[in-house]
Amino acid sequence: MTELLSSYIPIAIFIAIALVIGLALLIAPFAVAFKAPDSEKLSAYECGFNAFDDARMKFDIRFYLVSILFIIFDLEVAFLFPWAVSFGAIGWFGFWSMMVFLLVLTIGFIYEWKKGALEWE
Amino acid sequence: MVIGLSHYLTVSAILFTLGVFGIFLNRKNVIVILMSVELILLAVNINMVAFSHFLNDIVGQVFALLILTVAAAEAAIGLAILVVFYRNRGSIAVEDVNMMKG
Amino acid sequence: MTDWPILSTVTFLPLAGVVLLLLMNGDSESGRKNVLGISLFTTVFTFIVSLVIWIGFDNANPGFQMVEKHDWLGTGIGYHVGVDGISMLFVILTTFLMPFCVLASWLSIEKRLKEYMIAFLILETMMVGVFVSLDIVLFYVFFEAGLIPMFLIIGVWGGRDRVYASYKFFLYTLLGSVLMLLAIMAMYWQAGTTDITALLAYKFPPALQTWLWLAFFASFAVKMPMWPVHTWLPDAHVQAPTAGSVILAGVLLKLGGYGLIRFSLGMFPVASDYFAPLVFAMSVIAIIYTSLVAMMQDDIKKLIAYSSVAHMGYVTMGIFAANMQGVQGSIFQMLSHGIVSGALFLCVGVVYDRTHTREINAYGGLVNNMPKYAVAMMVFTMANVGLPGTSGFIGEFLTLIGVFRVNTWVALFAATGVILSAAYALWLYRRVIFGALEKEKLKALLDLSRREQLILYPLVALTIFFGVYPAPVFDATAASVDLLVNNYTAAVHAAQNVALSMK
Amino acid sequence: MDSFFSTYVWPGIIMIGQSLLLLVCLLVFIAYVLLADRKIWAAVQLRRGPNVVGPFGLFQSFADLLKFVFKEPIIPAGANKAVFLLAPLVTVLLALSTWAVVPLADGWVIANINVGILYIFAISSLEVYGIIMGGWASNSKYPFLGALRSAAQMVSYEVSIGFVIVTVLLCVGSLNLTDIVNAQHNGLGTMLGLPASFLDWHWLSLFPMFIVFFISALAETNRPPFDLPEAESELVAGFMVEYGSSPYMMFMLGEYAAVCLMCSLTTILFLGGWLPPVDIWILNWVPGIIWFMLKACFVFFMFAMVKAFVPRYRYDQLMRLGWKVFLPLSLAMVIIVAFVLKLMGWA
Amino acid sequence: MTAETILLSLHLSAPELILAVGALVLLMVGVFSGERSGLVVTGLAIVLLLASGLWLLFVPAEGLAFGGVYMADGFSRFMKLVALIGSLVALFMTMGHARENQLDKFEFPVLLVLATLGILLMISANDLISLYLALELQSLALYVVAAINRDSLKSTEAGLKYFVLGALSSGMLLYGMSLVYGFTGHTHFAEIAQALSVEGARSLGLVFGLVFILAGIAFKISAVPFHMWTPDVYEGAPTPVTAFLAAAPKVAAMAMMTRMVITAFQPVLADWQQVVVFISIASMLLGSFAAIGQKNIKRLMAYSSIGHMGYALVGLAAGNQTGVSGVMLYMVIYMIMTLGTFAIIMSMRRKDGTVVENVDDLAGLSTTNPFMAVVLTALMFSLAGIPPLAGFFAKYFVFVAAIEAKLYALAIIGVLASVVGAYYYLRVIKLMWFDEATGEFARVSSSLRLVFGLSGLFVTAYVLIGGPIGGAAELAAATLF
Repeated sequence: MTELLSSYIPIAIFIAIALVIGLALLIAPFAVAFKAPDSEKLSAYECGFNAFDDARMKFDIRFYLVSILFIIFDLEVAFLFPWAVSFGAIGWFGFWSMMVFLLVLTIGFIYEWKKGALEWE
Repeated sequence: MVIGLSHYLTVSAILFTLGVFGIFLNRKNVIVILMSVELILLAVNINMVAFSHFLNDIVGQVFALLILTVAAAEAAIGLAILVVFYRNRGSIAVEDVNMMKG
Repeated sequence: MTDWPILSTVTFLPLAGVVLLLLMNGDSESGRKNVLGISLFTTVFTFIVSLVIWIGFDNANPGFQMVEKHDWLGTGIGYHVGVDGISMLFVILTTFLMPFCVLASWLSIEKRLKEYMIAFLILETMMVGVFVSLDIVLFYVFFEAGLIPMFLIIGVWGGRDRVYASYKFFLYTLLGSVLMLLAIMAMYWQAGTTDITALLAYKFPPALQTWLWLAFFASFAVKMPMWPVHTWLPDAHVQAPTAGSVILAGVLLKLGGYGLIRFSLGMFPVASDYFAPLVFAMSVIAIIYTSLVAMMQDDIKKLIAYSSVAHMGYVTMGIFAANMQGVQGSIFQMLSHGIVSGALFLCVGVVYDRTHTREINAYGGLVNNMPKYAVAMMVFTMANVGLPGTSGFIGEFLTLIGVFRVNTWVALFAATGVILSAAYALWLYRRVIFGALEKEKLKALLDLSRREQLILYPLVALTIFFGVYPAPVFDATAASVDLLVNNYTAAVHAAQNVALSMK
Repeated sequence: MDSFFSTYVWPGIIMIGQSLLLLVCLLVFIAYVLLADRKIWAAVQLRRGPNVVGPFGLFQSFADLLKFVFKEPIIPAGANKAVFLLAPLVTVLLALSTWAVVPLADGWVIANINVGILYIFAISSLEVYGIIMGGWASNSKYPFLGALRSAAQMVSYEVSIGFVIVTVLLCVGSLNLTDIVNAQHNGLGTMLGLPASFLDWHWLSLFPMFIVFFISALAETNRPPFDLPEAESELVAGFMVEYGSSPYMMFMLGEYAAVCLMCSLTTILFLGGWLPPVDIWILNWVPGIIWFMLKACFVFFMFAMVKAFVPRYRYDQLMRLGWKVFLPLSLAMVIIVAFVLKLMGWA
Repeated sequence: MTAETILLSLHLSAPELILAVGALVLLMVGVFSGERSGLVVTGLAIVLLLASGLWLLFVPAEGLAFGGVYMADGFSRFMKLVALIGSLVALFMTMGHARENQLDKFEFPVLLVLATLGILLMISANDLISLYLALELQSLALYVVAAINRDSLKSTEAGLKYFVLGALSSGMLLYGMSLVYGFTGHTHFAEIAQALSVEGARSLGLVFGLVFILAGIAFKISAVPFHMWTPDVYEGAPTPVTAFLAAAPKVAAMAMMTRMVITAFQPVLADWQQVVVFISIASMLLGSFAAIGQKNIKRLMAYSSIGHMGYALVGLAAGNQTGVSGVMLYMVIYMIMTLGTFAIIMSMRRKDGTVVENVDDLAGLSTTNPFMAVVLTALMFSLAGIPPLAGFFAKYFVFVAAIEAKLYALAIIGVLASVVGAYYYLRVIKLMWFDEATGEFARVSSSLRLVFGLSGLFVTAYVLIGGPIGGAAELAAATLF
């Protein structure tokens, strides 16, 4: 356990330092820069108009669909990783198991394709 | 301080409790409920992995991986249902999920 | 002849009638005639077939006869039927009363006659089934299944408050019998069988007997009905159509009595002995209290209903006297009451069909234009009172003797019931039949029609016949009752000896 | 006390030193990558590009840094302030932290963990959060839509990147990045009897995957021709519309850090990392870091050239390319590679 | 894994394989032949279910498959056949009624086939992992199916509620599983049992795990106190979907629970028995009392099903072989009664096409549609547990088991609750027979009439055909011990 963890300590230190740098960059202008906010400056950018309504509006359902598809395929990759790493050790049984899995996924993929989930406009 | 099994279990139990309370006490938004569900599953995964490590048995980690997958599928379906519900109801506040009572 | 499954035939013959009825169209006028014809034919035919049982019955054999036994539902539940002296006559009584029910419904049932007849025929199967079952689960199935048709009969074809009455009837009886169901399961678990013959031979441990006895008693007491769980009966009687009341009083109440003899007395002798004082107390209260209540009634049917409760008090009393006279008297009393109270309800039906009221005050002076009716009713009233020479006398007298041998005081109190019953029955008779024929509506009433004569006269004849010559009944029952009483006494003595030796 | 120092303090200080060194080098490198990007683009368009600050404009990026820091930081009135400021921080932090596991040469790595590629894959998947947060927190329409598009685009291509990595893993059998590089010592070339050379690297044996990876990397990092989230004609500057001053710079920094990472990753996965092109003593004598830098710079040069040459995609074309071309292609390649490996007994 | 073991595994799991492969093929058939292919796909799905069932019936194969995570034995065979019948009938009922609830999409039958696949796997699951995956396969398909009428607020709300509480229950189940895994070190049922039978293996953590697992499953069979979703989902989901939900998944969840507590947790019987007894009593009581005031017949059936699960659990609480066979029999009879009742509920449409769902709408049915009234009467009496109908025997066998296990209090409360329950079943009968008709129903489609006709025939004829069924259940239950 400790051995495993110790290999991650450098990462933690690295991230901490990166955080410090990032924070420094973020805070710097607030510390040093000239500030004179007014309401025009602080209003949302809208090509010269005032905003009609809240910007957090309904958006195209496709974005949602894409994210769902992503989740599914990304998880597929999560299964593929260990499979690929131990590919040499698992023999034909392992190979065909994953092929069946991929087949099921492909069928799902074809379904999505035919249903038009991948179409934009 | 050595981090032992009981620490993992405690964290997981706390997360689990938070998740359950999140589902039952939350009165605002259905999304919060979905997140609570995920929290519960995460608690389970912590348990699984911790046990797996301390038992020196790989099965727990396999289980955790499968749980992750299923959780994703579940979240996808849950959100999809939530979207259609929103389309019909125009709101995802918990107190608006009230067509049927009794 | 011996190989023919006669009991099953009698039990399920009415279902053949049901099948025939299902194929009929009962809506038209001719369809109605056909329905009635088929029903009557089925019931009469069943009765005739059932007489074969009596003819083939061996009076000297105390055990079960004409037994049929098949595997049925696994887990030890078998299809096992047979009759002995205790049950055989009840079968006959049931099949005997059914044609009268059909006749009584000839005109009075105006709507949905087909369904009505179907319900009755199913009910007949269930009732016969109860008496012939020799498997305790089979018994329970028939016992409970009877609720369904009766519930519908009261609810669909009943009077104004039929819904209330039918619910009350159903739930009271169901509540009682589910406890019995548990007891049945416990017996099965204890004895490993559901066969009644085996269970009769099995000696249940006394502690368990107590619980089983109570559970069975809960069911049978409701069914009998015994005071204080009798309140469903007046409602059910009042609301049910005439034929329904006849069956209710004539047969369904007997299921309880039969059950007490067969199960409580036969299987749990020690507990029966232990609880006998309780039963006596309840019976005495039932006899006196319900007789008093009966006197206060303005509704003819209700009055008869309460009198039934009172009469059942004699029956329970006789049964738990647990001697030859008591048990035989109870059986006789039940048979007689089946005929007499059935007949009384038929009498009520006769006038109800004409005037559509059951108020006692609405009647009076019927003797003037309905002499035949008055005579018939008089015989039944006398039988109900227990006048010597009618069948009612024998049963009451024997039970009282039986109880007297056990407990004088009980017999004494119970005997006051005879006087009370005379009071209310005769008062009823006086108010309805005698007096001046003043009410306009009544003046136009016609005397008994052919059909009604056909219904009432055989019953009159039987009432008197058994009052004068009860031997056929006693011949049939003697052997079995003797065996039962002997077993009972032996078991009780054995238990007492055990108890003594423990001390 | 002595052991305390030797077991905890000194290694700690060394780690901090290493991290600082890498980060500083990285940031400086990014500064010049930025400059190179502009210069190459200018050169293609026959311009000079930035050439005022310092010789050949070599200090341009540092001047920009100062400029950003002294600009007025604006937080729009309708914005969710905390999230608004958190977004650039997250972007930068994630983009930088992936570098902790990248081996610049044999052993030159902050943390040589055994699941390096998984770590990179995981952290770079998180980068989309910075964008979503920025777009949402601005509470303005353009950033919102820009963020959505950007997120959708990134996740779409991440799928094919995942498959590509799987094919590499099939050949290597390890998630450790150093192992991946070392596995390219022998490959297609040595099998044909040639000495170890650039022909052994994965770019040849997995050529289609190399292309897919390269293009997906462009899309994943929102580089042209897939820079739709910030398409000026449609969405002004995408999710960054409301940002100014150093938060804006941090987005840019994060973006270029991600670009550099992708270049290094391409190098590691397909171009043999720090391995010399041909296994002869003279080339072996050159330190690995040089080879690594050269290869990474070459890949970046390709990035820049693509930016200069290729017209921007339409959004639907982009999504179609990702889902309907790359995904099936890479999926098929996974199957083919696995099958071939198994059939030939190579794995 | 050698080739033989793989082939053996595939042979053992052939019924599932048929469904799995078939579902994928159906999906492709559907998606390539366009949106209007619903009916064709439904027909094909029925063929699939039939094929799977026939295989089960005629190719008896028993043993462990896939390294022990899948168990094919007499118990699974029996329960699978029952569940398949449930799915088949539910699917059959949707034919001709698909249009009005937007069920005419080809995805609907595919989802049902997938749910059925999950159901079969649940019944066979012999390992915590395979159990969880099977359960989720079933649940995920059902969440979608419950919300399948996308334009109906009720349907989507039902789907949402079903999903949220279902997900919560899965979470609890999993948490329990993780604890059980942690404290026994195994996920395989037999190994768990072995680990538990060691002296002192029973720890607090394990008991917690057990309780969480039981709670999770209690959700799935809608037992009190985890029943809240049932009435809403039953009411909201399209009726054919409700019919499905009420039938096969309940059978499967009960089978799963039975296998788990009997094989894996037999050594800690005393612990789970208390929980099951409590759940059972609470379900029976709530099912009886809460149903009394219901106006919507689907809600009524929901409470009825809660109650019935309580009765079925009586058998499980006994924890002996009689109990298990009682549970099995109970589920068979319950399922057939439920399907028949829902076929009738689906027939409740007025002549102008409006669908009615109130109990009061049944008033006077005996005059307007005597056949339906007779069948529904039989079904209601059967649900109430009145002999000689099938429902009585269902109750009889579970209560016998309870008595055998000396759970007297449970048995007494159970029968008393059934009396209360009888009250609201009687209300339905009363409406049909005692009250005047308020309106007539439209002609009932022949497929529905076939379903409820057969169901009515079953409950009345059980006295004749019950022997072989009971015998089969007993034999099947014996394989668990």
